[in-house]
Amino acid sequence: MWKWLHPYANPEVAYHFTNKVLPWLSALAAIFLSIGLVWALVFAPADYQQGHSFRIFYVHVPAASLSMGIYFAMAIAAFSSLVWQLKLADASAAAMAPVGAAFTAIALITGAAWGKPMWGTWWIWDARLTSELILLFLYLGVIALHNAFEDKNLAGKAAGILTLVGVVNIPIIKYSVDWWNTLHQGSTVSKLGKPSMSLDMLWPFIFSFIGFSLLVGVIICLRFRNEILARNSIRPWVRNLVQEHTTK
Amino acid sequence: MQFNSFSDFIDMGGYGFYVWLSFGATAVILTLLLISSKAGHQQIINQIAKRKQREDKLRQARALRKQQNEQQSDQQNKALNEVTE
Amino acid sequence: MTLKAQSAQETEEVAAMNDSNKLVHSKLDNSTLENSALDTYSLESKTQPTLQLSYRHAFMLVLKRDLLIAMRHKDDIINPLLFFVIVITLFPLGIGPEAQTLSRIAPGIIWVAALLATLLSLDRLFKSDHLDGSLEQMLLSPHPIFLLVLAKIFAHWLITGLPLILIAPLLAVLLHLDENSYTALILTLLLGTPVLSLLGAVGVALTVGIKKGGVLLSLLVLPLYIPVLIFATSAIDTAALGLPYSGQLAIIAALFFGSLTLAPFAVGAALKVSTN
Amino acid sequence: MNTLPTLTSTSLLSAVNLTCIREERLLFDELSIDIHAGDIVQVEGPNGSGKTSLLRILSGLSQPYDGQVQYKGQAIHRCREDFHENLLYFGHLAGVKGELTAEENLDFNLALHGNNSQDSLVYLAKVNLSGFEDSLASHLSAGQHRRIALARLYQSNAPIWILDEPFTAIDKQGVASLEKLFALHAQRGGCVILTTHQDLITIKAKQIKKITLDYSFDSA
Repeated sequence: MWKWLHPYANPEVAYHFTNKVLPWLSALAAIFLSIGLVWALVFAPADYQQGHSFRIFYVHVPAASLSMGIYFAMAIAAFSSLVWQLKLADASAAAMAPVGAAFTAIALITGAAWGKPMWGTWWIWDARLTSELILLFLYLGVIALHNAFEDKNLAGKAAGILTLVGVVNIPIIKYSVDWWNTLHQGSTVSKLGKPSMSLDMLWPFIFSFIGFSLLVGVIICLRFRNEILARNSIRPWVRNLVQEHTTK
Repeated sequence: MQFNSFSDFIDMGGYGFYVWLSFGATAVILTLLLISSKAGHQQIINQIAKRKQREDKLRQARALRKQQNEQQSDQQNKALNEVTE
Repeated sequence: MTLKAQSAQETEEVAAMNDSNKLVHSKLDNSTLENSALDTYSLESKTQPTLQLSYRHAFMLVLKRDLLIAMRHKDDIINPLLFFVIVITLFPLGIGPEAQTLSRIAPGIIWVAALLATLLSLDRLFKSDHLDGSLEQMLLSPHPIFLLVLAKIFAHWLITGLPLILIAPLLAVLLHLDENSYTALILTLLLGTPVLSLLGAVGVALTVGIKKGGVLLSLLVLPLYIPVLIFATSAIDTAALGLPYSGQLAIIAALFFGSLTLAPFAVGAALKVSTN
Repeated sequence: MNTLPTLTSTSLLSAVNLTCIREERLLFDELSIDIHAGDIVQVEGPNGSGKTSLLRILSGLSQPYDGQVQYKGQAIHRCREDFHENLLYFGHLAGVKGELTAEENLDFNLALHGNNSQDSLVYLAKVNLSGFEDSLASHLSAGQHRRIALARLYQSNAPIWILDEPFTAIDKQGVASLEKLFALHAQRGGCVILTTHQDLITIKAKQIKKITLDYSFDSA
C-alpha cells in the first residue's frame, strides 16, 4: 500500500492529481445535488405529521452527519501528519477545517429553522443541537489556532494536536450533553424522532447525501490545492507554475 | 409532483419561510465557501508572484552591490600599485 | 578495567590543562576541575541503575521550583482567587437576593466561576518559562517531557486549584447552597479542578508561542471543559435532592484519570511545536 | 566517556540534508555537516541567515522542514534521552527565573540536566558573580543572567555544546576565560558549536571549523 501511496505523497504529483480529479468530481457533485435537491423539494412526499417542513431534513441531516464526519477525517489526517510526518496530510487537514465549520453552521441554521415550526421556538437546548454548537466551537478553535501561527507548518502541527484532543473529547462531550439533556428535559419537548422513512423519502435523501458529500470533496480539493501551493511556495515547480499563470 | 401550482410550491404548505430559509442559507454559505476557495487559488499565485518579484529585486541589488565593491577594490588596488610604483 | 584506564588518562589530561590555566583562574580551579572530572565518571556510571529514582527526583525538582516561584510571587495565587470571589458575589447582585433562586443556580455559578478562574490563571503555567527560556532548557533535559509537564501542572493545581476548593464552601454559604450538597461540592471540585488544569495545560501549551494567545486560549479550552461542568453540577444538584451521586463522581474520576494519562503527552507535543 | 578514543573517529553530531524554511523563506537547503569530537565549529552569516535556526535544529528544539540530525549515527528523536544527556544548549534566552536567586537558578539548571550541583558557588565565582549568590535574579542585569546560565558550562559533562551567541553581554575577561574553557572542552573530546559576532581571540583560526550561512533566494 505504501508503494502505491508514495508517488501521491509528492506535493507536485498531488497538486496535478487534484487538478485532474476536480472537474469530474464537480460534475458528479452537480448531478447528484441537483437530482437530490429537486427530488427532495418537489417530488418527495410531505411528512404526514410535519408536512412540507420535513423537506429541511434533506439538508439538515446530511449537513449534520458530514460536519461530524469531516471532523473525524480531519483527525485522521492530523494523526498521520503528526505520526508519519506526512506534509500532505497536514495540508488536507488545514483544507478540511473551514468546510467542516461551514457544514456545522448549516446544520445549526437548518436545525433552528426546522425547530421553529416544530417546537415553536428558534433555539432549544436539544442534545443534538447543543453538541452541534459545541462542535462549531471546536472547529472555530482549530481555525483560529491555525490562523494564529505565521508559519504554516507549525500552524498545521498545533492545529493537529488540538484536533486530536478534540476528537478524543467529542464522544465524551456528546455523551455528557445527551445525559444532561435527558436529565433536564421538560415534558413539552418533542424530539425530532426518527420517522420511519418510506422509500420515496429515502431515495432523495440518499441522492442529496451523496451530492453534499461530493460537494465537500470538491471544496476540500480546491482548498487542498491552495494549501499545497502556499506550503511549497519556494519550490521550483511552484515558481514555474506561477510564471505560467501570470504570463498568461 | 407534490404541488399543484408554483405558488403552492413557494408556500410549502405554510412552512415556506422555514424551508426556503434553510435551503437559502445553505446555498449562500456553500456558494460563498466555494467562491472563496476557488478565488484562493489565484490569490496565492499572485502572492507568490509578488514575492518572487521582490526577491528578484533584492538579488539584483545584491549583485549590483557586489559589482560595485569589486570595482572599488580594483580601483584601490590600482591606486596602491601606482603609489608603490 | 577500561574505565579505570580512562579515568586515569582523564585526570592526567585535566591536570595538565590546569597548569596552563593557572594564570587566569584562582587556586580553586585545580581542585574543582578535578572534581568535575571525577564527577563526570561517577555520573556516567550511575545513570543506568538510578533511572527509576531520577524520575521521582526530576518530578520533585520541578515541583519544588514552581512552588518556590509561586511563593515569591504571591499575586499569582491571590489574584485568581479574588477573581473567583468577586465573580460569585456579582451573581446575587445581578439576579436578586432570593435565597431560593440563588440556591437553585449556586452549583452552576460556583463551577462556572471556577472554570473562569482556572482559565485566568492558566497563562502563568508556561508563559513566563517560555519568555525567559527555561522552557527550552526543560525540553532539552534528559528527563521525559511528560514528567516535567506533569510536575508543572501539579504545581499549578496546588497553587490555584486547591485554594479554590478551600474557599468554595464559604462562597456556597453566600449563595445559599443546599446543605446536603457541601460534600458533593468539595468532592467534585477535588476531582474536577485537576481535570481543568490538565486540559487547560494543553491549551496553554498550544498558545504559549502566540503573542495574543489569551482570548484564543479560552476559545480552545472552554469547550473541552463542558463535560466536567455538566457532571459536576449535576452531582451537586443530585446531592441536594438527597439522592446518591456516586455515578457522576465516577465519571468525573474517569475524566480525571483519562486526562491524567493523555494530557501530559499532548502538552509535550504542543510545547515542542510552540518553542519551534 | 568524553575521551573515548573510538569517538574521535566517528562523528558525534551530524546533520544530513537539512532544509529549513522560516516564514516561507528558505534559510538553507540540503545542508550536511559532520561534527567530530574535538571540533570547534563557528557558524557565520549575516543577521537573519538562519544561524539560530540551525543551532536550534541541531539541538532538537526545532524540526527541520526536511532532513535529519543524527547523534552518533542515530536520528536524535529516536534517542532523545541519550542525546539530551550529552547535550548542553545555550540559547538567546538565558533560562534564568527572576523569582529565584542566582544560586537557586544554577542549582536547578544543573540538577535538571543531571549534573552535580554541590559546587555551584564555585562556578558562580568563576563567572564573576560571587557576592550575588543570594540576590534574586530579577535584581541582576541581563549580562549577569547570561553569566548565571553560562556557569553551567564549568560543571557540564555533556560532550556536545551548542552555544548561541555565548559572548553577548560578557566582558573581555569573561570572554577570554570562556574561550579557554572551549579549548579545554575540545581537547577533552567534546565539541563546541557556536555563533558569535566577534572572532575568537585565543583559539587559533586553524582549530576552528567555519560554516557560513548565506541566505540565497535561489530555490533549487
